[in-house]
Amino acid sequence: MTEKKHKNVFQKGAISSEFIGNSIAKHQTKTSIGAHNIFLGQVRADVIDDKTVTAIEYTAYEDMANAKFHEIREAAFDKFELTCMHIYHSLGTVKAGEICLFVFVSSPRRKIVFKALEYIVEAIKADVPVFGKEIFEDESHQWKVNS
Amino acid sequence: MTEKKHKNVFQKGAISSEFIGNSIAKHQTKTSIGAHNIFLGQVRADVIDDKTVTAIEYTAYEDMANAKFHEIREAAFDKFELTCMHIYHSLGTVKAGEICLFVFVSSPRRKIVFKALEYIVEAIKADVPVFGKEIFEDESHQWKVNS
Amino acid sequence: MQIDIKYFGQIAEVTQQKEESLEFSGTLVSELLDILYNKYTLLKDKDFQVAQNQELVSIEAKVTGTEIALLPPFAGG
Amino acid sequence: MQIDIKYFGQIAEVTQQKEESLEFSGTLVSELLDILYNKYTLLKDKDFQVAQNQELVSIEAKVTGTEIALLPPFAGG
Repeated sequence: MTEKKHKNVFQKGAISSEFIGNSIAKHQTKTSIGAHNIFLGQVRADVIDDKTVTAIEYTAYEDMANAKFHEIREAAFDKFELTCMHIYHSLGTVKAGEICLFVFVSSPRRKIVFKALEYIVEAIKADVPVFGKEIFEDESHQWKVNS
Repeated sequence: MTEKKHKNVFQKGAISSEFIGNSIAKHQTKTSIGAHNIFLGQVRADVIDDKTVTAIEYTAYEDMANAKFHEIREAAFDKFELTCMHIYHSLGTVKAGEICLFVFVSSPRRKIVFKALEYIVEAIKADVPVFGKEIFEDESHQWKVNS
Repeated sequence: MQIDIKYFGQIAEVTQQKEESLEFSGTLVSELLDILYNKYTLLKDKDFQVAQNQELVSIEAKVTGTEIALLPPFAGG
Repeated sequence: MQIDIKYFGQIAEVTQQKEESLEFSGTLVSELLDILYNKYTLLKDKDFQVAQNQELVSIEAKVTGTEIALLPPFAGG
């Protein structure tokens, strides 16, 4: 059995705009940074067969997911000249309009942050065992699949 | 003489992390959005000939710059399926570590926001008449040039 | 050997539990899956990948006795 | 005709003013620049583009009497 040894990327519930603002503020002492790039995943109120998604309930294979996040982080630091990188993902219920994924990369130079952020977000979508149950108004549900 | 008719993109001084956080919060009612991408330009404390940059003083040909920002915005909405787009740029003094450019794009789908954001930031760097005076500790200065 | 199996998302809906321990005398992941298909008839209709010791494995992999997980399609972000 | 000229950044450092009006009897932007090079000898060493009526123009463009601006390299963001 693998010990849980990686940084925990998961937060209970939605990621607040205050949390994101604070995270940005903390980087103002890092004066070698010239460019930040931030990705935010927000829960969409998709309409499927006349029913509207009101929330997504996230679960994950947490140990494996944190290990994958760690691998993605290491690979990104290897590939790109990044000053720092932060990843947060929600677990539990996130309502439509709320934020469930926050990826934040910083570098001296802008061209690097664009490449790095896209790389990281695509890797998260493809490789991290997180599962999403889309809850409709009538409390029925369907399972989300990344495209 | 062209009338000043475009939205004013400029803010006096640095763009605060609270402002950015509030801007994110305002999008939580827009539940067709699935992905946000944010670029932040931060003033670097570059060391040039043993002197450290402590701030950049921004000036602009404001009317032309706002017209160019408007053109960039229109072109980006034409090219990419965006739900919204916001651009803010500092004028006046922005200290090292503070934020001078905030570009925020949102779309139902993530692949679009990556392309759109890079397009917009590169266009801003290339086409908008903004000028930056890098101030050193000893109050000497040099003029910044985008690369 | 004793195998710990974890179920997630829509797979856990089918198995109606999040984990269980099974006594397993076979060799391959595919053999373990046959046991599970037998036990949970709806499982055959579901799309999932198998992770062993937190790494994705093919159904031709050997069961090593560490943790096995059945993972439905990922939906992070 | 009367031409309003705006100077920015390091160009305004050379001209020591941000704008001025000049009486101009020529035709082309290049002729206007010759007057300015004569007036501000350091201007020749500087890198800049010319905007007329808020659009970049070549030095072969005709002066139309609207606003002219001398723009040093852009440094936005």
